[in-house]
Amino acid sequence: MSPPRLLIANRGEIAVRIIRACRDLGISPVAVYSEADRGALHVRLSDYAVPIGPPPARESYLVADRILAAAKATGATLLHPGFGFLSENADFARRAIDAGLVWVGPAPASIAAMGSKTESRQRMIAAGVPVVPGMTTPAESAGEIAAFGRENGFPLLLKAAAGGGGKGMRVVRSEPEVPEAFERTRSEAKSYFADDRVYAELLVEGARHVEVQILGDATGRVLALGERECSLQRRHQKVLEECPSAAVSPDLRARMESVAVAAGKAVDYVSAGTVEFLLAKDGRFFFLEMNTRIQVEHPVTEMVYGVDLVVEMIRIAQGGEMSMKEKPAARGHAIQCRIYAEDPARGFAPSPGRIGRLRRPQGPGIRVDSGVEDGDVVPLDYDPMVAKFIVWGKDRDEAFRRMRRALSEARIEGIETSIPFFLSLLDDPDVVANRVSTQFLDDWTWEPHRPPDDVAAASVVAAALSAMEASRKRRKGTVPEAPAGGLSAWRNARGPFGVRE
Amino acid sequence: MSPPRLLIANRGEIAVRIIRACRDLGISPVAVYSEADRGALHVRLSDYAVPIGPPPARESYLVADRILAAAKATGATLLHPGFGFLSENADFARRAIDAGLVWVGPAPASIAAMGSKTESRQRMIAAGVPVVPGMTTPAESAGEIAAFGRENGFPLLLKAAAGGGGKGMRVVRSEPEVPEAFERTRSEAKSYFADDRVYAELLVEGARHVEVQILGDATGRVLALGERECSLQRRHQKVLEECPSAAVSPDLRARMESVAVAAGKAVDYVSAGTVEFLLAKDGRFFFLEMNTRIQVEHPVTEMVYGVDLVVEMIRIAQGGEMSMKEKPAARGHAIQCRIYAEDPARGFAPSPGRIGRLRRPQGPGIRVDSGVEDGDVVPLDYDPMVAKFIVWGKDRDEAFRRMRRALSEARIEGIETSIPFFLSLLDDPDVVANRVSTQFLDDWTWEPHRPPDDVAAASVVAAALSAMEASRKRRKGTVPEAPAGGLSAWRNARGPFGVRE
Amino acid sequence: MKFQVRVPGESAGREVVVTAGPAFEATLDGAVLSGDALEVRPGIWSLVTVGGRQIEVSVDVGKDGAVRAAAAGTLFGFELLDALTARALLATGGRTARKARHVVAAMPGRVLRVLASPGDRVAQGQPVLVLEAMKMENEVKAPRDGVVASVEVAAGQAVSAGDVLLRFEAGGE
Amino acid sequence: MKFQVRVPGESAGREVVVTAGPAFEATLDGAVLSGDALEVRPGIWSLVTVGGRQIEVSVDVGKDGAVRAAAAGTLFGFELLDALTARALLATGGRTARKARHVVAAMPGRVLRVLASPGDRVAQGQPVLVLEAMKMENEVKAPRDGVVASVEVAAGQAVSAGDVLLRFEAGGE
Repeated sequence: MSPPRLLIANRGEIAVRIIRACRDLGISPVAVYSEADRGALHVRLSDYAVPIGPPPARESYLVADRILAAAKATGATLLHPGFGFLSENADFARRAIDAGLVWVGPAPASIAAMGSKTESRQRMIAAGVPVVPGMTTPAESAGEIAAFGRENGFPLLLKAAAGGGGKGMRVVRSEPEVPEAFERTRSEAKSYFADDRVYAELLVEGARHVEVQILGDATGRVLALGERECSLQRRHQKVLEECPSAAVSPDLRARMESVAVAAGKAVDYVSAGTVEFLLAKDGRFFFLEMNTRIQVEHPVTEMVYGVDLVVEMIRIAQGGEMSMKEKPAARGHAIQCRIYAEDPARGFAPSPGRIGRLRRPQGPGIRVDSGVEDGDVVPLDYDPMVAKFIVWGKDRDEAFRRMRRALSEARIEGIETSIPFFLSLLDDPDVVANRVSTQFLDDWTWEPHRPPDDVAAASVVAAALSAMEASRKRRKGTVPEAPAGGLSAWRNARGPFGVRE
Repeated sequence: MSPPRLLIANRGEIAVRIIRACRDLGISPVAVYSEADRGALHVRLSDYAVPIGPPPARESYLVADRILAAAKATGATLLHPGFGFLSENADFARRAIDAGLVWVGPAPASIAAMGSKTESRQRMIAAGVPVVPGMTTPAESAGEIAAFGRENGFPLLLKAAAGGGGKGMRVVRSEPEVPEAFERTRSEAKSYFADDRVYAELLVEGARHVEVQILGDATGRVLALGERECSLQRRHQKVLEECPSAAVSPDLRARMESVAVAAGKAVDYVSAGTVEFLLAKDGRFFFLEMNTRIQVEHPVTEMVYGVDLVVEMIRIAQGGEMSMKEKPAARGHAIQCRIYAEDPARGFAPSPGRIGRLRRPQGPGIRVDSGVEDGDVVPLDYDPMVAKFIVWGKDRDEAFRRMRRALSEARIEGIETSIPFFLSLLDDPDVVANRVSTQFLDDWTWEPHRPPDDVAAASVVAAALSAMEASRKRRKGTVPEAPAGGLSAWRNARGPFGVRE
Repeated sequence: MKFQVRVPGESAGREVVVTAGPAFEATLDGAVLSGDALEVRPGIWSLVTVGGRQIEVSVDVGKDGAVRAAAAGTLFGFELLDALTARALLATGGRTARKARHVVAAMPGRVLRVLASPGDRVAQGQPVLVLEAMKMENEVKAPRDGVVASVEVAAGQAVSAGDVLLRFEAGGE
Repeated sequence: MKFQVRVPGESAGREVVVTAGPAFEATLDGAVLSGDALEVRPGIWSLVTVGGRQIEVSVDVGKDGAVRAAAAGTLFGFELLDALTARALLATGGRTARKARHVVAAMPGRVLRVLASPGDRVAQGQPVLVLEAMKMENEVKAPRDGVVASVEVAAGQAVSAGDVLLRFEAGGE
């Protein structure tokens, strides 16, 4: 009997993550790929692969018809949507189920209930879950948003109704900013979620983003597996996540977990999901939204609780019970850094391109989830996340030290990455002491990590030795003019000597 | 204040492992290297590095004077010996301490007590620890061994008195084999341990090798951190280790741990150490030997107990207490496969050389400890271990599946490795059911894993496409005759089609 | 061999002189650094100084002498010029003195909106275009005050890094 | 393009015919395999067949046509000969027919002991030398019955893979 096949309607790091869960379950993974991803790692690690269109997501990874046709063509019987793309599209889930596929995620009705931020707010208010003041229906016009702001005060947060994962969000500090912000948010919402509805809510300043992982199965069991601290965000995109949150006491944890379980039960939640809260300075917390899918930062929970969330999702989808009867014991502390292809020295501008040398960190307490290898191309068309470095330590201090070790050990050449950003961030006294909020990074300026003087000198000497070697070889005629090696994709140096900044 | 410096009197994977522990503690690592290791990873990851002589270990890594001089020259104040080489040399430990260094290991007297197999047996007998019948003093001649065999019966196991780690051991099944085996074991003992003393003991056939990890500190606390199953051995060298052992009940574990703690306390043990037992089919267990150093297989214990043993060793050596007051709770199951540079298709002949492409397994539950990167050379002069794949799963079954995933995902090109051996071994029903003994692999013949037919066909097609591409480029004159790429170090193909065997 | 080291943002040049066997000796800003250098593989160097300090450096020297180096978790950027190139640059007044004549795309992407038209007077830092790349909108700002001579791209168009997006009128500051 | 595929241990040859665009079509043993092939980087191929099957193959084709391939965790070894080379081989009677004339080192190492002397009659499988490599003693065995003509190495000597260790007398079986 050949093993069942699971189609992964995604790409990059999360597709590779799901492939690994398939391998751990003896399931055969099926990849889909756009033209930009023909040679991508998620294709090469799969047993089956089907092309689904040109590079832009709206012509490939967002085209439900092509994905369902790929499942049919390869005999896949399960479908995992990953995160982003169609993962929170209730209509797609319904179509997949109608086509006879096992949908690895919650029921379409649960997705729909939580998928519209406005509807989910209404459901949560009805269930007694505290929410932040906000619009109960999407804004028809910039004027509606301005009116909401006049009534509740600024700043506001504009959000895509169909959004999630920090995409399609924008702060509006005063009324004159409303029209441009409304247009931009609508445009991003449309291009990313194919849905341009936008709404506004009050921005609770100085608050933390703390979220609770839940897991439900068909027996009606819903467990909460602790919280994650996700306050460190840039452009409303989480960049570093921790489990547990150093700001959450055992008592607060129990209360947040109980509210999260209530929120899940209110929508008959089955599968892995995340209930996001805003944790105010005074200890009150408000429901923000629920993500009805696996989350980018799920590995920190996995490391602390010893659970494979993606494996549990697949088991539950196959009709099985989750593998635990109660919340497992927590152990130690985990941190994740999202490594993006972006240039901290140029305002975090995207840095797509071909990766040259790649040294991944290794050893005790280190996990790397990545969608690329050395020689792979990071395409322009998608999210710039190239890897997640996840570390575990017996306490937060050990986890921080190990993350510094991981970041220092890593080399990713050919493209720029956010590694230098994280090396500095992890040395910031406020970050070390966990004195952060979701606004923390708005006011934070990246200063490159300063190495010892002899390291700077060594870099000049090595460059001079390289140049001398190249010049010697050129004279001998043994090599062409351009230097050999995989590093030539690096752009010209900028920024002052010593360190790039 | 500059950080303290720790000299690592070792090379390869364990040197890199210790470097990572240093980084986690904010300690600056100092490497030593032979001429064969100038470009090795353990050198490149260190802050200081000192050459200590030509490639043969006896002219470099075994030369105490050079290592102590290197510590002095770099201002190192701590010394970690790793395993093998001088790690269980009490005289070296004493000299390091006399030179003012902090020795990261047990006291020289503890090493000496346990370092001689014959002396340690006497001490254990005195402490009431059960031991296997064996000679109480080293054999002066082959004749003495023959006499012991006539008295206690064959088969015997010949062992280097100063040995450990499976080196310098040999089975003797009958009296005529004694003279040659005595000479060979002496010769290996001398070349590896610079000590040619050899003794014999009765071989308890069908037994398992199960060992207990202990940790002691200067407060007199000695904890046992569970056991490891290490029965799968080839040429008396462990190849696969598990924690816990599926053959050990909670009651047996408690008894073995209590004996191991008694053994440690009998020699005032401080630091990490391992008490090895032979576990007979009837459930009795015998003290084999104690390794007074970190063990190759320590990571499986680390993953199950959430402890960093190397970090604990360094803390304890610095005069601190260990970080736990009692044995931590165990969680899940861990397995380690030792990946050797050897060719399963040719009787596991050594396969040194330059590594081409290297894909390390990644993702949930996987840890890789390795001393090499792509492009690195595996020298002829040392142990052939190039990496350790360590996986954790919530139970033994998940750990096995993840190890299969890790082995399948990995690519190590340019040299042969034991990966194909492990892929077959992990599918063996007796291994899966843990019906093994230390003799298991003596009677086990490697058969390569059979892939689906289309995989074999694809390999031929890809080769033909490569050859066509090369021929096309040659005609165009764009490349020289030899194929490009890093794989050309691979030797010619042998063994039948389809699979190499 | 002698090289000029030019660091962006520093006016004074530095000089590095290297000799190499496998043993190297380098003089940088008058200080001498010597030891043993091994190119482990192309572009990856391990330096062990006489004092025992080990530093691994990944280095990429471009054809124009632009250097990218990474060591101990830090990235470095500078220019390395040999005597010949340095003299040639001196004669033309160097590279950094020129005033920006146009706005180029710093990254590949797609033009979402054009915010300036020919004839517009723009101030330094004013957004002139919005580029979309990797699902983010990125404002492209005017590098200086000036008058727009032409806009070379239209909304919806894909651009590569280095493509000219917009030109300034000569001297229109 | 047409190649002969020779598998050690199989007497009958096989044949593979490939055409390639990025789309490829291959005929192997009469069966047709077609799809899309991408050389991701030198020697690393991703094949996606018409049926959607994806197989990643690492392949190394030596100058002499010897192939090493790795796919789905399995290693493959065979020879790939184009029409020209195959004809040349046919004329000389192939490679595998020759009888071992000498014993070569299968790995680099150091000779620990020599167990045979010129004139000795040795049986197939009998140890003739002990080589030490990577801290292990490895017995080198006679590949066939024969009479030793000469021993080319001495105890303590370092040898490389392929070095001749010992020669047999011609026809001394």
